[in-house]
Amino acid sequence: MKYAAGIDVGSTQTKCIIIDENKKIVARALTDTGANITRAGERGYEAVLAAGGIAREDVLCVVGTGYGRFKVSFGDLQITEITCHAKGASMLFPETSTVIDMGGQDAKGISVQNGEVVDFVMNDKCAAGTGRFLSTAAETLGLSLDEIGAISLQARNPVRLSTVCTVFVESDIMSYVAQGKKTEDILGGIHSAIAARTIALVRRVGLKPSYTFTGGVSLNVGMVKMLEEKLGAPLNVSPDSHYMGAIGAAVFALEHAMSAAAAS
Amino acid sequence: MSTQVIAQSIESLVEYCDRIIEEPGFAAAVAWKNAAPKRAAIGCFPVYTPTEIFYASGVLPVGLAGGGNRMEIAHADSRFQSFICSIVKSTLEQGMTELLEPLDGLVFHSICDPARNLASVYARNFPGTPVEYIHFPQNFEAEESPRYLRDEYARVAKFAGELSGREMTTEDLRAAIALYNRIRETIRRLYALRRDAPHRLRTRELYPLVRVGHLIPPEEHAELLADALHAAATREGRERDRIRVVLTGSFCEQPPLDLIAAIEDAGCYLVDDDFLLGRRWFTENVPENAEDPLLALADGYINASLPTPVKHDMRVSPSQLLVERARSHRADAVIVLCAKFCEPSLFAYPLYRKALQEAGIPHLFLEFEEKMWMFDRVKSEIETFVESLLFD
Amino acid sequence: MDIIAGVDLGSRSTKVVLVDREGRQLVARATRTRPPLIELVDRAVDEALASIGAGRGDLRYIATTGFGRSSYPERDLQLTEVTAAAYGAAALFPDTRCVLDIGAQSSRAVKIAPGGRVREFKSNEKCAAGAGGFVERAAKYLETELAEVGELSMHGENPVAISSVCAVLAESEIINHVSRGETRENILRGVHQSLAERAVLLVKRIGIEEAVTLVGGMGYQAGMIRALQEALGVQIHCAPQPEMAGALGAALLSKRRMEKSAA
Amino acid sequence: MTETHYQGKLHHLQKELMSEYYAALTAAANGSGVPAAYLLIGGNPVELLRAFDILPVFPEVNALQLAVRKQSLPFIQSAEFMGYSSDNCAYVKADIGMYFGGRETPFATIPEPSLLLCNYVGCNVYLDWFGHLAEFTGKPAFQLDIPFIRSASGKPSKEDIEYVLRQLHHLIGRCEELTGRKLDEDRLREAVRLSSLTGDLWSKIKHLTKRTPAPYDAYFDSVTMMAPLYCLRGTPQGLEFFETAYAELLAKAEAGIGPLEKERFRYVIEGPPPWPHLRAFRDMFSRWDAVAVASTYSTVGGLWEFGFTHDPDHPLESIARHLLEWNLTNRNFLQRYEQIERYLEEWNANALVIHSVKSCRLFSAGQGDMREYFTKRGIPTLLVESDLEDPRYFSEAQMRNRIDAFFESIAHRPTREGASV
Repeated sequence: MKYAAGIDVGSTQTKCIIIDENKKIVARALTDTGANITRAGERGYEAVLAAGGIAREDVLCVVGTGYGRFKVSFGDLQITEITCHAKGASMLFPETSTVIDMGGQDAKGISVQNGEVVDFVMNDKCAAGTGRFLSTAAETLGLSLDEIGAISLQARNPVRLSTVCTVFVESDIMSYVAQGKKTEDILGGIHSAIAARTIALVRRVGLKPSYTFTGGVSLNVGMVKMLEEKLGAPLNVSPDSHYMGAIGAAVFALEHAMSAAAAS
Repeated sequence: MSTQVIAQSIESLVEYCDRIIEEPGFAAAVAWKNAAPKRAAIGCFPVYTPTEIFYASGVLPVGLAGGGNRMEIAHADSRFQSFICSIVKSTLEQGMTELLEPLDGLVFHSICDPARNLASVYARNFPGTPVEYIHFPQNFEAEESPRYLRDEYARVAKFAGELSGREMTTEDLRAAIALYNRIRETIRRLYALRRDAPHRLRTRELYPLVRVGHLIPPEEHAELLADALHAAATREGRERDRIRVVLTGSFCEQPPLDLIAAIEDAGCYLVDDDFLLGRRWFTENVPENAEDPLLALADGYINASLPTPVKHDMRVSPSQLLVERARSHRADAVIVLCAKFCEPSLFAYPLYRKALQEAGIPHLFLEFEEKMWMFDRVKSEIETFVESLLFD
Repeated sequence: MDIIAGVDLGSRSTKVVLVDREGRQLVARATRTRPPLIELVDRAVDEALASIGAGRGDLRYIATTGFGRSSYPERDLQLTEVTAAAYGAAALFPDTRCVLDIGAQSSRAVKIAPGGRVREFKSNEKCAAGAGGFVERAAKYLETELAEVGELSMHGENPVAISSVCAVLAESEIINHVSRGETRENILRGVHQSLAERAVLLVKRIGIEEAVTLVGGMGYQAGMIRALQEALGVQIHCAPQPEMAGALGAALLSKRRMEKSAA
Repeated sequence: MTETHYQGKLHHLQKELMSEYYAALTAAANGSGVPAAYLLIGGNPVELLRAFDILPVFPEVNALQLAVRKQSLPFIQSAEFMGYSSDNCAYVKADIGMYFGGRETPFATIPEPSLLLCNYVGCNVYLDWFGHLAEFTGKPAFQLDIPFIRSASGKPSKEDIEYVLRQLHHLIGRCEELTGRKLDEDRLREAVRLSSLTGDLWSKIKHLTKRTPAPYDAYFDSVTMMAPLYCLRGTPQGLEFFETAYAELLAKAEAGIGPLEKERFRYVIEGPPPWPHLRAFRDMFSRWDAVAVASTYSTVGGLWEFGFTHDPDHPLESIARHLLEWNLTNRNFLQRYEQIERYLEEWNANALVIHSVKSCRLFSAGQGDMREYFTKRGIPTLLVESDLEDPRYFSEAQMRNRIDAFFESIAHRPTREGASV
């Protein structure tokens, strides 16, 4: 069996995926990017090879993506994560027309047709309203990132935030705490504010179902629910959603290997 | 709808105004339109808009003052970037959420670059809504400027007449000028009352009384203001130990009502402001029996109107006028309250700053957005400022 | 004993300073801010009193400052953190003419009169915020203890440039530097320099006057003080417990109010 | 990587002529006695100044020169210390900071203005700019009010033209007072004649990029020609420059030589360049073999390629028309859509890039709508944000990511050449 690999070197985590010739995911690895991004790609690659018990020579092609894509020096190609997210989402959910991606510092909307990017938008220079916002909120409330989504679902009277600035959300939260607001209502307000901002962003490429939700925040059940409510449509979410860039990169790797083989 | 509110307390008048201001559907304009044939309503940014011309043409001028802090911008920020002021976006958002349906047309003018581009963007997105644009002369020294503006007004009158189906006569315009003169006169008296006895009329009260004039017919506004003047003049109370402040910078985008209250609650009497110049920009009455009332209006803009950062009259120094205003109002301090991203207003500040420092008048610079919801930060700045003037 | 308390309810930590009728500081303590705030203040004040062998009966006056200043109903006086820190800095270093307060979320430069009255102040703009939190995050990326940051920064030979004013985006610049293999020392010195540059912009807006006193938790970091000295070109005062200036100022201003009302 | 920065004869001549121009500014600053008028680029009436031998000074050109040389930030900051907001136009701040910092730049000492001629042409911020210079310095100012184009036809009304003409007569009076001599109508006609020839050549140069490959980059190389277009228009030197430039670029076009080794993408670009990061920005396109075949920015000072030409027989009328109608900034936002559409079609481009700058709201406010408009029409459109003067608003990694993704999406399938470094 021959394989192809995708390596997504993000600012905090490196995600690696190996697929086989039938585009079936056979191994995944999630590692911290850590202080040495040059090594992060290599480290992640080693981890995913080990996870799948796959030999390096059986991998036909490696594609790097993410902010650190240029550091995947052993890779055959580098492709932006925007193109890769579209590709990955279309492989897992072929009916995908719109990809909503929420990562640590970026939020993106990608309009997709047959796995290719038709149009895309990203948040502007300001990192307001991204995943980092949620982790700051969690920290301020003394909770872990994993639990806030579920708690937000309990909100009965969600508060209104005055800012989606990650730095200042802390003081908004503390003001509400000082007013005695319930934790779930504060979290409800936070999720609602970010969902609204994300949808306003994605609207620029057109809100066209079916939607696929990718990136780290897609693991947050509260955000999934909030987006679905505001969009009035279900979201495709896979447990692998946050590997989507790596999956897309792996698919590109496979296609590249096959077209190279066909050419020779 | 006006009879029930006559001769009431300031509190009930203000409550009435608050309700109209917070109601997003322009109900008063709709009612006015439906009450007689050949009537229309038009939306405009209040600053310097020649409301008389519209009203004389059977068109109710409705002030566009943004979406306030209850509106969520969901569509408009796909058109205008994050560094564009709120009011441009919320006005477009109102259009995109069909809140401007009751208006038969829109008029924009040359106050700033985003407002000008908004005219184009609006026209493109709503091809069914007639949009007009007024160029206000920026050369105040050329003798042809009033004549030029007069022709511009004539063009706008024609546009308004097409909306209502009624062509404006000279008599119509004279009557409208007289009516708006009455309104402005009463507002001037209310402002004087607040200057002389700020405990009788809070700015949080005066503000909605004036602002509601952008939403209701002028006859009704004139009555309401007269009632308010009577009620305020006879009000009880004593002046408190507070600092007297002149507020400047918020002539276009409007601060939330709660922000005005927050400034007062932090220990200030606002004794003058530049809110909503639209109804009181003339420094004196426009001649009511002028042979050419259009020219009289145009001449008023060129030669007898208050300065703002969107009017570039090289004959006067706005910063010196601010200093004089602070002195004539016996103000302890000036608060420069600028709308975030409002370039004209932000550009005025360095000039103000220099002039105020030279005059020895303390000042505080603040920014706001109409969509602001929590005021802790701003309040804290104002409290510090008040503390710095009170403690030694 | 007659005791006056100044309580600074900050978004991260709550500080209590107790002074006697002569204005001498008896104790200064900090605790993490956690809701509910009323209980938090009660407990913090009680613990401070207990630490010097006093009790509630000795407390004559209590002033609050910080974001939560109005949430404690038992207060006699409330002050903004700017006013409080100004009086605190003036008490610590009487020649202070300019106070720099670099906090977790916002920073301020304050020009003061002798004695502590605020003459002019300028807070950072929204998009240049988050100094304290920023350093914490930087430490995390560098897998470094916060306590070591100040010292490590002193050893940076070639500080990196960090240009983004937004704390969140500046983090990605740090990540970039990390990925290029920059040393922790150089990065941390770069962090301090970028914060100092922002502080200079604030100070210059009100016009710099000597002497400058740094208050707030950043004062614990030697590298921060050096960066400020270099950027401003003046000597920076900093108290051993720099984050207590606000609570101290609140207590001292309370003392004055009491004397005034007694007189 | 291909060589992206072609340096031809025209670049050398530009340097030489601009040095002479800056030397004249320095001489004026040092008391040469030549009066200097500050004016703005948009559809400027420089021909009128030529007739009086008044030296034109363009604060915008000075500001952008500072940015290109990475000298703008300290000046921007010193303006911010005066109270200017971080949200104010950075051209203004850099200029005000430089003015009150001693008017010394690496390229010239800028003379004090003998006249502040505010021909603001659509940009309200410029009214503030010149107003502030007037208030801070007490120097004489002249407000030349140019009514904005607001008719459906995109034409000025007869009242507009009449109004501007009358003001031009007042301006002549002011120049006569300033120089102590009467307007020499022959000299005015001569300046307008030179402008007309220069404009024609510039128009021809613009049309050369209709060819494949385009012989030069209509954004990054056009800016080399823009400074002479403003600072030297209406002079024999200005004409000479454009004769040289046209001959050189025509020869390249005939020989089938472009600025890149190969031309893979032809795009239209809207918005001013990020001056402090011009080279980095250019490289982001070059690595995709993408060439700008037209740019709206190169029409801020005048829109010659659609048929405008100065008329020596009606000098003032043609100056008035130039100010009102034939420059980008005084036209309304939807006219810009039409302009871009013409470029896309007639210049045979397949993509639109919008560089949205925070400083200039005249350019930027509403570009999201522009993006929406062209995307809906099936034109691949990318909007990126930074600034034209303030180096703090440029994030290289973010910018590059967006540009890479954009060309990847146009290329459909990334190829090895396309995606590698």
